[in-house]
Amino acid sequence: MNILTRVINLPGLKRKAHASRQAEGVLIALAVITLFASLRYDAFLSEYNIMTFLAYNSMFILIGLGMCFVIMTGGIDLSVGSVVALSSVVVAKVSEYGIEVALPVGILVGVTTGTINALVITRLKIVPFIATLAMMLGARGMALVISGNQSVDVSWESNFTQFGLGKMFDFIPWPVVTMLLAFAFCWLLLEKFAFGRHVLAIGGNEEASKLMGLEVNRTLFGVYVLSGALAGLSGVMLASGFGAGQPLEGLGWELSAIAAVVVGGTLLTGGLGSITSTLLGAILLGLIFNILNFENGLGTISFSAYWQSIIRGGFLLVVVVIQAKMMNRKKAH
Amino acid sequence: DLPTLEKKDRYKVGFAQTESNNPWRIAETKSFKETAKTCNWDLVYTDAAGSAAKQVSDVDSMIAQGVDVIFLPPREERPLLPAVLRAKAQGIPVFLVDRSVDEKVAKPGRDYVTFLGSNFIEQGQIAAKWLIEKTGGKGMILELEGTTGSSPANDRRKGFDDEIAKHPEMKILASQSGDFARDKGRKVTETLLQTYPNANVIYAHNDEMAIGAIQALEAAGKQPGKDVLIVSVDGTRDALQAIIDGKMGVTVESSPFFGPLACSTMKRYANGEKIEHWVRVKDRVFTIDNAAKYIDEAY
Amino acid sequence: MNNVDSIDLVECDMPSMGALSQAPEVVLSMQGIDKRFAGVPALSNANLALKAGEVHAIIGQNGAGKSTLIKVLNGAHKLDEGEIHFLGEAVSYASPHHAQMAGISTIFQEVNLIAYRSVTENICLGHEPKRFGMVDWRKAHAHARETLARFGLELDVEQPLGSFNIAIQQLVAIARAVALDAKVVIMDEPTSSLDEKEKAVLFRVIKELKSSGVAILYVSHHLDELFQICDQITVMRDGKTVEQKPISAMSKLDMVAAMLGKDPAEIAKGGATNFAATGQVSDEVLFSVAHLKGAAGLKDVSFDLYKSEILGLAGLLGAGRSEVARAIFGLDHEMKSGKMHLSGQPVDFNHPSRAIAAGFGFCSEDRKEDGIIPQLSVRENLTLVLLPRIAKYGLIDEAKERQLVDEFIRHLGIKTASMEQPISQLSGGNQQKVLLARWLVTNPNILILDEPTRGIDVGAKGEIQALIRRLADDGLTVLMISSEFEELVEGADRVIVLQDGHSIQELANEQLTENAIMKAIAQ
Amino acid sequence: MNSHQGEMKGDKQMNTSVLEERSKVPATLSARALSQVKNNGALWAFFLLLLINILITPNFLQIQTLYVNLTQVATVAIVAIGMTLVIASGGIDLSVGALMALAGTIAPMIFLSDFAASWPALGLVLAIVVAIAVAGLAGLFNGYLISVYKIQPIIATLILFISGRGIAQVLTNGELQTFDNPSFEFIGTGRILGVPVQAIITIVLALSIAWVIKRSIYGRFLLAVGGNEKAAELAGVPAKKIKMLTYMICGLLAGIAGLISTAINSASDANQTGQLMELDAISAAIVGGVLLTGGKAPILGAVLGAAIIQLVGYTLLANGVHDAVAMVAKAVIIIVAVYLQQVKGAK
Ligand SMILES: Nc1ncnc2c1ncn2[C@@H]1O[C@H](COP(=O)(O)OP(=O)(O)OP(=O)(O)O)[C@@H](O)[C@H]1O
Ligand SMILES: Nc1ncnc2c1ncn2[C@@H]1O[C@H](COP(=O)(O)OP(=O)(O)OP(=O)(O)O)[C@@H](O)[C@H]1O
Ligand SMILES: [Mg+2]
Ligand SMILES: [Mg+2]
Repeated sequence: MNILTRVINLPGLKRKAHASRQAEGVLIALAVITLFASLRYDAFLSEYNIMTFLAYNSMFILIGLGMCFVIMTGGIDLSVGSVVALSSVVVAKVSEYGIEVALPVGILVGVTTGTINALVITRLKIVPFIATLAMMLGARGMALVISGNQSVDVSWESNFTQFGLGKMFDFIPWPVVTMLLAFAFCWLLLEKFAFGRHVLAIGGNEEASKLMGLEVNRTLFGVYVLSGALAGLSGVMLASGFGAGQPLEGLGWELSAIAAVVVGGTLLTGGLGSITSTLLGAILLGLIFNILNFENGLGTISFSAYWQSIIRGGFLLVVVVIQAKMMNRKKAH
Repeated sequence: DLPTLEKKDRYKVGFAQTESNNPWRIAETKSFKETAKTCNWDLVYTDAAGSAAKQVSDVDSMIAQGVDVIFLPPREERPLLPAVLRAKAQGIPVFLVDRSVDEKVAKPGRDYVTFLGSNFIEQGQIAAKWLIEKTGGKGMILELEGTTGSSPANDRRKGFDDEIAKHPEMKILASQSGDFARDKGRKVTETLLQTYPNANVIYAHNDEMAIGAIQALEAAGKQPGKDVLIVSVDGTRDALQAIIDGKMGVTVESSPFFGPLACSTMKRYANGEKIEHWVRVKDRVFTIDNAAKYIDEAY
Repeated sequence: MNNVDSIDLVECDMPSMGALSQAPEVVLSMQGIDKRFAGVPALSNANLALKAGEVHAIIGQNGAGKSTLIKVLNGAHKLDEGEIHFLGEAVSYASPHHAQMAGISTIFQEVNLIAYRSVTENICLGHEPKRFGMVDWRKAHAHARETLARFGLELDVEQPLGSFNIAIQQLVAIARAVALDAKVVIMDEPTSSLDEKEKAVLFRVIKELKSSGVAILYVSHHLDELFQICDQITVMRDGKTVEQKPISAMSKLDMVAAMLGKDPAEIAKGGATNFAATGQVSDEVLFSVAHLKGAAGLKDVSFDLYKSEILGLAGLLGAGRSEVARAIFGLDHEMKSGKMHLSGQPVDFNHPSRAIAAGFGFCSEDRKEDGIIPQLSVRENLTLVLLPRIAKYGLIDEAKERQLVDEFIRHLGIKTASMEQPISQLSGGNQQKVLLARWLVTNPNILILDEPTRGIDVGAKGEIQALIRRLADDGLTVLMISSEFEELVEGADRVIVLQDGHSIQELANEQLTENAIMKAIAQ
Repeated sequence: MNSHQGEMKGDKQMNTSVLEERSKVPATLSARALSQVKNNGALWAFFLLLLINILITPNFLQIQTLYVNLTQVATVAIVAIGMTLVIASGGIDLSVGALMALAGTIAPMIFLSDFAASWPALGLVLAIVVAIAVAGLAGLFNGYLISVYKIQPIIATLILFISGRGIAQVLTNGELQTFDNPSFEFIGTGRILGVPVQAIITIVLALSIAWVIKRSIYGRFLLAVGGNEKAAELAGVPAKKIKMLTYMICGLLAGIAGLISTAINSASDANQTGQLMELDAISAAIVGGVLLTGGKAPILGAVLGAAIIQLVGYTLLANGVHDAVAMVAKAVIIIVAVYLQQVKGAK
């Protein structure tokens, strides 16, 4: 027995430490950038900027959270951007019945596409990348067909637009409240419920999870449906916060979501991940746009759209290279 | 109850461009940037990269920065409403440029100052009328649509199609999207020409696609301008050259040079003048008669 | 049948075996089992009867169909023909999970757990104790600790499993399977990555299970250990079950004879192992290592390797043996320090390709992780290292490739449908042979073998051992790592004992006995 | 070193067995080709599409239809070949569209320059070489991030996906470069013996790369790295170099495609060239039978996949089906094609 216990204190991967260090890393980056921006730009920390920034980015955070779960299983969901568009279109069509109807309908749209994704992945055994790539095309096509190729009017008479434009206590925009609730839900799901454990287990080793008797398919189902549902919810925000169902919106959102998850330190190979860092990652990426807008406002340099994309790409490069260096160094110790 | 604009020497002006991926938009941005110098503006320029949602967020960041006035070419009619309403609520006058927003919810003179721009439907109509006159009301038409779902595509289609529908001997054989892009316009034309060899007119929603169509025709051994008549909208330099070369029939101008108009309209507003609800841009029609004259003005 | 609810209650009590604890009865029987892969039979008319409270061994050559039989039983594969009865009912499981729910737990040949997750999670996954619908971590950890305590293991259960060595992982896998209140526990080569001490722990648990009426199906190539724990033996050959006898009625020789389908007398002539140190070692130091220090468990290792000798590395799991091999071979280069000399010249490889160019070969211990390339065929796997040498201007000489592959398949008796079969479809032992062939075909000067006979049947093991010896006699120098002290004592000319990343002793000649190694390690 | 021994031993036995081998090889080869046809769901899909078109699409059986499809499929097919290699190495490349734009932008900048005005031939060669080389370098950059920093391919290539096009746009200020340069346009619009040049380029590239993959060490190493990188590394395969090389080849091919696209349009448009190409190329590679887990590189399959996707688009367009519906159809095709392949593969 002494022999056995002697070897147990080997250096190894410490998940908790890893995740929290990652969160710390993103948090520090976020703090530094915020500090820089608040010193440089006058109105950066104004209530107006903070609230509109958060409200707009809530949509991205939602799909980022869903994406985080999917990626933790070792999968990917390329369809979320299109699903947001589809949901926004469908929701706009029912907006006259008020948010009480529209909200569940929007989520249902996402649940449906998520279910189809899950069926294709678990039943037809087609890898997530391909299954959701097809859904990316399919949902976009559906959105255009349903909307008749143009953005769809929402009702301004019902309480529908209140959801996207109104504020709780006249202070926090409802999208932000919704996003925070979704965040709390996802956090609990991952950290406190067996479901989250199974998600991580499957991402860690799907074969083993199967052999250990986990209902792998059921968990995968849950994950893709969750991702779909959050995209659907994001679509509701899009329709109600911008006053239209938009079949062409959401292009490339899946890539921003993936980037947010990765910047948050979640491994694309699955098995490890953090909800908190995903939230922070999404905010960090959104902040770049905000800062570029403020920078242009200073009038000293005006970044064209082209320079903006170069800067965004460059920022992503810096983040992932630093991250990679940290990871590789950790391995060396 | 519109927000007023005080008279100042120098204004902080927001210009929230929708995207910069085609010559027309680039020319529009350039026009605003040049006007900023001549009209004494501090320009706050943003680019929404084709996303209506981001454009709203861009406007929000301008509001946060406390601009005096916002020029907004809304990417789409409806999704930009919240931005217009929020700017108004923060006391910032908004001028819509080149596209309008849904009049049911936001009205000029109440929620925003005015709309500066052309009439996309009318552009389609003008193109159709020219065509009808030229062909005597006969023609087999292929239509190259703009980006599916975008308002110029929808309007230019509506204006054109409605006019054509009045003439029984004109028929739109096929109508497909070429995404406002030369390459896609070429590919779609190549395919449609195979299926409809009898087509003798091509109506493109913008000049880039029209140029693509010319290339497709030439590759298929047909003579653009003779075998197939080409009608388009925009008035780019390449299109005017094509008209001069006899490859294209007409292009209806859709001018991107809004800067000077923006400057003068804003000055009028600051002076307390009442602004009409639609500051119309006079769109010219370029044909073989005047193309050579205007080609140096084109972008 | 058991259901999930009762699993939640496990709480580490010994499974209560009320009905089963009486006179042994057949709990599980398999009759006339046929299984074909793409038309090629892997099992034909296999039969098995398993009684409560017995440990039943299945033995057979590589590719005889042992693993397939087990996979058919627990639902990992669908059988083509035949019947399975469990507790008197005809059963057919859709997956190992279903079998497990019904009371048949399997510990697979390759450790199949989740390295990133904690020990607790690996034990409790699928049946976490819950409070208000949420996982009750306190209880879960306690449960994990108790479960492991039965194996005499005290681990920090909140650590990721991957931070423990493979033996611990194997024991955790066993603990998990056993904790599920199983009536039948299947173990496919459970000891292949355990050392003596750990084996003892495992055997204790097996005996405990047995006494509480659990039936155990046990697959192993280590015939000696069968005598310690088994009651019944079933011998498989070419997909058939050719013999079933109580172990008392069989000698090791009988077993080998039955496996090979030969006459015991004929086998007896050959001797138990084909390893015999010849003692003709030159005194020319071909390669030397001084104060080698590297990743994880490697702290200070020095030794000399003489030309054409077989040098053994002994030690417990985690002593750093594999790390020595990896460090020499140019892996984990960033973390390495120390000096190495080849024929007197200082060398330091930063990539395996450098080591290979200098005449080294390294057959690693982890077949699945850093051995086979599953999508590629036997041919492509076998010639991977050799490739640059049978190519001109970057183009492969395919005729030569085929010819060499053909030769080695025959030479090593690799059981494969053709050289174009994907290696992933070969049995574990045959995969190992292909990997060995991958290096032998390059004709290296120094060959490092990390557990070369792991998972290889006695017959082939003997052949491989003999082959290694023959090559050594022809001038090949071998550094061999093995957890089987017997193999080291018989096969190696000298043995270096490692402990905790240090080389602590050298044993040679008459000093070299199993006892001596054991004593050195226990220091 | 006695490593020659093995070869010598081998040589001796070769004399005896090589004769039988010779006679066996062609037989197995043709048998394999046959079974490939039988087992290839994509090939069936392709023939089915042809049949449908012959039945319903007007003027389908014309040589011009073939040329139209050949010219339209060329760029996707070329990029799909590169994508197949990258996927076979276990990765993915999102940046191909941006690299097309980059190459397409750089070439005209060079042959429209003053230098090229005085040295037209040299200017043209330089334009083509430099443009393709820049795309190759960008691919190498991807490969470097992926193999040295071990950044996930999807993220590593996302960087150039985002900013690669931006670089091209900055170079031209986003403006179109129109040109009139018949020798350059020949890549896009020329014909050799009546066959469009870019079709010939595609076929030559496909066949030569397929041959290289099958016969060369690089090909074998690529599949090994894609199948199990750790194992390959341990067997002395220079995995990093192989990966970098692979991404570089993918970049080079994207560069060639970018030039073709620019040449056809007689204009370079940094904004539009190669837009959404990554999706088309990935779809083509997948329909062509590449495994996302790596270890398989069906080059000709990728070309076939591109042809199928092209033909689907052509069919729908020619029959007046709108873009939106075409998207849904494409989605279904991808799923069906991949599913059929898996079913066939499992048998
Ligand atoms: N998935 C598969 N596809 C095709 N053939 C297979 C597959 N799995 C096993 N086989 C074949 O079935 C035969 C029996 O294999 P099995 O794994 O049962 O052997 P084993 O007795 O467990 O051998 P070992 O001692 O080497 O583990 C082998 O010839 C093997 O090649
Ligand atoms: N890449 C790695 N990262 C972290 N730890 C490692 C790594 N490789 C090995 N270890 C740890 O270092 C210890 C020394 O391992 P090593 O494999 O050398 O032991 P060994 O004596 O060869 O035993 P075994 O028989 O298991 O191979 C192991 O217990 C293992 O857990
Ligand atoms: Mg086995
Ligand atoms: Mg080891």
